[in-house]
Amino acid sequence: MKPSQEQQVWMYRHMLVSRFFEEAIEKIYMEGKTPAFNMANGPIPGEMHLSNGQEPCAVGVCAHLTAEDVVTSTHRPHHVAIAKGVDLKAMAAEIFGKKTGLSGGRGGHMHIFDPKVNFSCSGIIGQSVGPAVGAALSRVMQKKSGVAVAYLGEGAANQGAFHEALNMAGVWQLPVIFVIEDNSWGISVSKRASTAIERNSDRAVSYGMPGEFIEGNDPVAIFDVVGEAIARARNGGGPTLIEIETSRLAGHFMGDGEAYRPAGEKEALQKIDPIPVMKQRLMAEGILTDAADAAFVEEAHALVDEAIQFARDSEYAAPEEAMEKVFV
Amino acid sequence: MKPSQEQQVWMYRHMLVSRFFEEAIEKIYMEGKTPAFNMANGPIPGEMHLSNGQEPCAVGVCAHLTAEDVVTSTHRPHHVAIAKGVDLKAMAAEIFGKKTGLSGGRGGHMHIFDPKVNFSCSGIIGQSVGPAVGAALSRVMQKKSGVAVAYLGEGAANQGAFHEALNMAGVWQLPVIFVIEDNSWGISVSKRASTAIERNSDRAVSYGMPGEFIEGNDPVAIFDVVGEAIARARNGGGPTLIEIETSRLAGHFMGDGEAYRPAGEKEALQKIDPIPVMKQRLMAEGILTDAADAAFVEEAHALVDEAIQFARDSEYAAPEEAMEKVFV
Amino acid sequence: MTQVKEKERKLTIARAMAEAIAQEMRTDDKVFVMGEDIGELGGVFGNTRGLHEEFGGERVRDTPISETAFIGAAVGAASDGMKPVVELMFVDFFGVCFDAIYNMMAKNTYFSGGNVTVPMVLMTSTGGGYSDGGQHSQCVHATFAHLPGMKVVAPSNAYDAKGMMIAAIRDPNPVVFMFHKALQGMGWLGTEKEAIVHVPEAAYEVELGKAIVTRPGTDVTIVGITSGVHFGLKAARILGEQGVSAEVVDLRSLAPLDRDTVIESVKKTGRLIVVDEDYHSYGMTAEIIASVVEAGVPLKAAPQRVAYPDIPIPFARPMEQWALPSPEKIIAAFNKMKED
Amino acid sequence: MTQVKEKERKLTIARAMAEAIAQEMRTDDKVFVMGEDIGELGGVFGNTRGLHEEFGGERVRDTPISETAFIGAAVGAASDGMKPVVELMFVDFFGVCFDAIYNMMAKNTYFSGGNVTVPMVLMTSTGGGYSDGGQHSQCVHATFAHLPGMKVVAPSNAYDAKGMMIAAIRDPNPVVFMFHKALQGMGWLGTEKEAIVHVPEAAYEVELGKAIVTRPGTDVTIVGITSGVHFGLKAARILGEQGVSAEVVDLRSLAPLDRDTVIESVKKTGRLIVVDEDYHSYGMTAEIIASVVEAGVPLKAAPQRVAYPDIPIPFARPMEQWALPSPEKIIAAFNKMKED
Ligand SMILES: Cc1ncc(C[n+]2csc(CCOP(=O)(O)OP(=O)(O)O)c2C)c(N)n1
Ligand SMILES: Cc1ncc(C[n+]2csc(CCOP(=O)(O)OP(=O)(O)O)c2C)c(N)n1
Ligand SMILES: [Mg+2]
Ligand SMILES: [Mg+2]
Repeated sequence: MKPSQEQQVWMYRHMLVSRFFEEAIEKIYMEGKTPAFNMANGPIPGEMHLSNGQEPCAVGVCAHLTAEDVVTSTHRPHHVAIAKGVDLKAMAAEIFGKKTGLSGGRGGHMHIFDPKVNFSCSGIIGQSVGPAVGAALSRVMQKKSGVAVAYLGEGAANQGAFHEALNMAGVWQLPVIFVIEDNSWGISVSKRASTAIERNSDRAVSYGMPGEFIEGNDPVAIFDVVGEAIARARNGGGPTLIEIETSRLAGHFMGDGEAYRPAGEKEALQKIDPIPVMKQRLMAEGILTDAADAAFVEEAHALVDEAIQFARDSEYAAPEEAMEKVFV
Repeated sequence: MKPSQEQQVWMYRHMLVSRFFEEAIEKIYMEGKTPAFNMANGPIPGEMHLSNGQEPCAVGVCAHLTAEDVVTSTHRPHHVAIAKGVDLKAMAAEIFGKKTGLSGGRGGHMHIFDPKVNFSCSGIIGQSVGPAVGAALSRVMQKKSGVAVAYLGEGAANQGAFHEALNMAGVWQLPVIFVIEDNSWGISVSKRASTAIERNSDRAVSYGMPGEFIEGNDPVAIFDVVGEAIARARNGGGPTLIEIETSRLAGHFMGDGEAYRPAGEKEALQKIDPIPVMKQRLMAEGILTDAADAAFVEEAHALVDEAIQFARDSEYAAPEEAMEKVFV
Repeated sequence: MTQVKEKERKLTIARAMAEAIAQEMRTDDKVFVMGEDIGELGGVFGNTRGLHEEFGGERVRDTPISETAFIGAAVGAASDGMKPVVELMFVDFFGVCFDAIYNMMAKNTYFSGGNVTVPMVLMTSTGGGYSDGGQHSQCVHATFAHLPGMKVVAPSNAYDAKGMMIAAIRDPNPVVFMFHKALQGMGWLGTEKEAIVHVPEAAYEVELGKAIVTRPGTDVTIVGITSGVHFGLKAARILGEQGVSAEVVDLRSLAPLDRDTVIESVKKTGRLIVVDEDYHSYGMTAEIIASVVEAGVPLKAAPQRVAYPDIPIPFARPMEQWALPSPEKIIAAFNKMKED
Repeated sequence: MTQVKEKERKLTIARAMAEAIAQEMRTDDKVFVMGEDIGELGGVFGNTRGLHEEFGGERVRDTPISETAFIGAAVGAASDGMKPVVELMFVDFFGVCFDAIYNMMAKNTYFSGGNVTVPMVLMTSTGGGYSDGGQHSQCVHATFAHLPGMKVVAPSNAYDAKGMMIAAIRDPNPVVFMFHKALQGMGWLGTEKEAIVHVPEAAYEVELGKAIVTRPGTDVTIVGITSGVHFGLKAARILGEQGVSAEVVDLRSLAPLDRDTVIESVKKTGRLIVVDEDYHSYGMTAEIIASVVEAGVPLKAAPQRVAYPDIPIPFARPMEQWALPSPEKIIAAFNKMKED
């Protein structure tokens, strides 16, 4: 399934927004944290897991989805949230912990919930999969349209939740796609050191579903393979497991010294940064011009700037509002 | 790897002991529970999971093991414990809850621990696998000999613990064998209704280890396949996943009405009860004579009777001994 | 229990639960049931009996032995418009799936600022006394009630069981519904006859988070939940014969906890005994005592707890029975107060 | 802390833990370490730093993200002659692996009548205050301490951390060793300076199950653990300036719980405030209060608790900081007592 030119441009634009968003967050995150880095300080405290490099996984999948489809994500959710259409201003405000944030600041960066576009996540490794299976079941039972997509890291594929959820999806033949973002690291532990086989997509055999491995961190290839899977799911053809080779251009979280990375790995990855790669390809294929690119870059920056400004300008909830929303 | 005549006889004799033991337990279990069946009553209260029909899984594997090898088992542990050489008297006394039992009556039938032969179990589905992997690791680290064997039911292969432990065993290439007893039922839910594929042994692919399915509930076939796996493990060749087709001749636990079983299933299974089948085979092959069989039967009954008598005759621990052995 | 006694219609808790679920399933097609052996078998403890027959395998679904998956799935389905009623067969198994319960089911509403709701019921069996050993006999009331974001309820009789199950299904928040095996009315588990009471046929709600004075009295307050209530009632009758007027409070809900009802009672009686089949330390008994004393209620004697000792539950009948709470232990606790 | 002050050698808790483990690994080749990122990285919280370098990947093993597997494996290894020290990175993750912890690690000794031992240490980080959100900031002290069969300890300073880690490794029973992130001495998590204290170089044990009076006083007893101790000490100093003599008790162990030390203190002071960063209800604070009042200790005022409210931990700094215990809240609790 090949993306149209329009779809390719959509993917490129969302990759830009995602990357600029992360770059903005990265910068602001460090405010108040120098010279001594203390996670508790600054306008954005706590852990921060950036998605730089993984944008293809977000756009290549979400290009096939509408707001009514369900996406569950992980501790590293920004790129996926953006591609899924989560309100950027409300998400930025959430990351800042502001009252205008998606949850009024109760959740934070690892807990992005936007029911308008059916997006949610969990900071616990492996816990994106069960809820996606449940949402898929709910769609079938309610005879509502829509598929569910669960994102997880390659490290999460060694968590028991993965196995249980995939088996259940296989038994019940639910419209759910499992998307593994294989950035080859789980914090400091490599895929090779933690996973008994090379490709998690081969594990699909255990669940009676097709498994696909997508090389190259390429949005177009992802669009293609995932498109088949989603079409199959929409037509009652059941679940699919997809593993996408991608790259983590940043540390696991901000503050990560990354001493565990083999020398040169990061530089090598930077050289195949998917955004310039895609740009060049779009240029070469005549889909993108310098002028259009400049406009998209500007547009993306404007969106991000607006969201960040909104977040900055917003107020915190009153402290005692912490007591609200435990129950509804 | 073919069993010697001696080994075949060993297997047959232990199947007899196991079956007679269960038959004795079955009878005693009902004492005090009629006319109104109340699990709390009688000399053996609580849940009771009999292993009738699954003896081949026990003997075909344990024929390869010595006391120093480690075996972990499940809520349905008697047959495996017997084949592994757990002290029959102390086990019977444990099942009765007596002071002379393996734990003085603290554990009961789902918690059979005999460190003399490195046998243990857990009543939680899937929790036999992690400890076996750890014991295998311990053997490697201590440069002690011995392999570990984890038993589990086919239903347990859908529990997250299974996935995690097999992956870790695969990554670390540990001397551990995973033996799935596929009796096709998890309480009232069939394998087909709960498992996305036909054979759990195919899941070995996910863990970079060999997977074998053994049909026919046949001790000799089991001996053969498992023997290769154990030899490989002993020689540093890593783990294996084995699934054994077997049959649950009794209910899930005593008191189970079994209305969920398809009509005729039980009768059909009874017809291929592995004990008479093996007896006939041994006879046909001239390994067993009527006289020898009668002697084995008598011997097995004697062992069981002695164990049961020992259990009956033993005292309960003083109630307040409940407070002891929480810590050592 | 202010039930009007039309025609006596005594039900077990098991049947009351099944009836409640069935009635909600009839009026709300979003309600469905998931769990192990809850389909054709009708639940190991009978509380889904008849549902599979009436509603079929689509709405009454047996699952693989994959608690993390199906409870996680219930969270996802609940937030997508459904109202799952899921069963964790024994509460003792919570350790294989607690993240889905306490970090997702219980917290997603908060994490979403109330924009995402998780209207689901997790029903689970508790308790021992029938020699099922240390992994099949626990209550772990406090383990659930300690953690925020979920309601935790546990009825002691069929009337409350039906009303609280209906309230739980209708509640937009996640509710953990604990039922004690010895009260369930399954003959094979023994039967506490006093748990089998009149249950009106029509659907009704019993408000979650409200304790009830099950037996009024003036000399001592006995607070319990599930089996503890029945131990308390038996003790109260014996004390009554000795001229002591004991008030028995059935908490019914662990969270939200109705401290007011307990405090009112102790204000009247001046004496407090708390009974719980869950482990002694860091449990419900401590929470009740602390709640009463921090409220400054004047006491005539030091409060007492009758709880399960801090030991794994032993299998052997003499040891297990010795360790369980009992009317005798409650009376001994009362006598100890007299010495103070 | 009866440490002889030779030469001041101040260590963080992180370094004290790593030193303790290294010393035991040098003298006992059965000791090994397993967990996520505890190898080359030295542990996300620094408490295994240097071990991989010194002992190599065989004895200091990074695991897959499979807590059930590696904790279950630790149980199996411990019962096969090894002494595993395993790390659950954040205590908040206990929900994915608690069965291996509470139903196996904690109970196998009992189930075997003491014939099988499980000499392992499960170390795990607790606590918040640095805006890590509701799945990375919890303490859940009571969740662990409520369940029988495991020791649960939590030091508040580096001296205790080293001595208790050594005692834990040598203990033939399973020990859960909780370390609070804000006390860990990792700059990037903020640092409670008073947790960084003199630590003797030679190996020593601090007995598990013993509380300690960290600051003597006569007017009020403040009981805490980990961060609660430091909140208590700060409050005590402020109260001291106001002429109030506060005694601070550091529980150090949640199980076994040293009720005697607390009771002795309250007998002297007649007033009790319990501080805990864990959730309010069914928590440590209630257990301490109940233990004191059921012992019949005469009180001059109703005891008070300063605990985390029964809400998931909010991310935003103003909400989180508002919800945390603090010296100010302790002082307010004391002032409330004066009104009584
Ligand atoms: C159950 C659980 N265990 C451990 C962690 C700590 N942790 C957070 S991210 C992470 C690595 C995850 O690796 P992967 O799934 O590959 O995702 P990535 O970070 O590479 O995006 C770990 C171990 C957690 N959050 N939850
Ligand atoms: C985690 C967990 N879930 C559920 C149960 C209840 N249970 C006990 S036995 C059983 C069926 C197990 O099926 P299988 O693994 O095939 O073993 P079998 O009983 O057939 O020997 C179930 C669901 C349990 N003990 N532990
Ligand atoms: Mg990764
Ligand atoms: Mg089975």
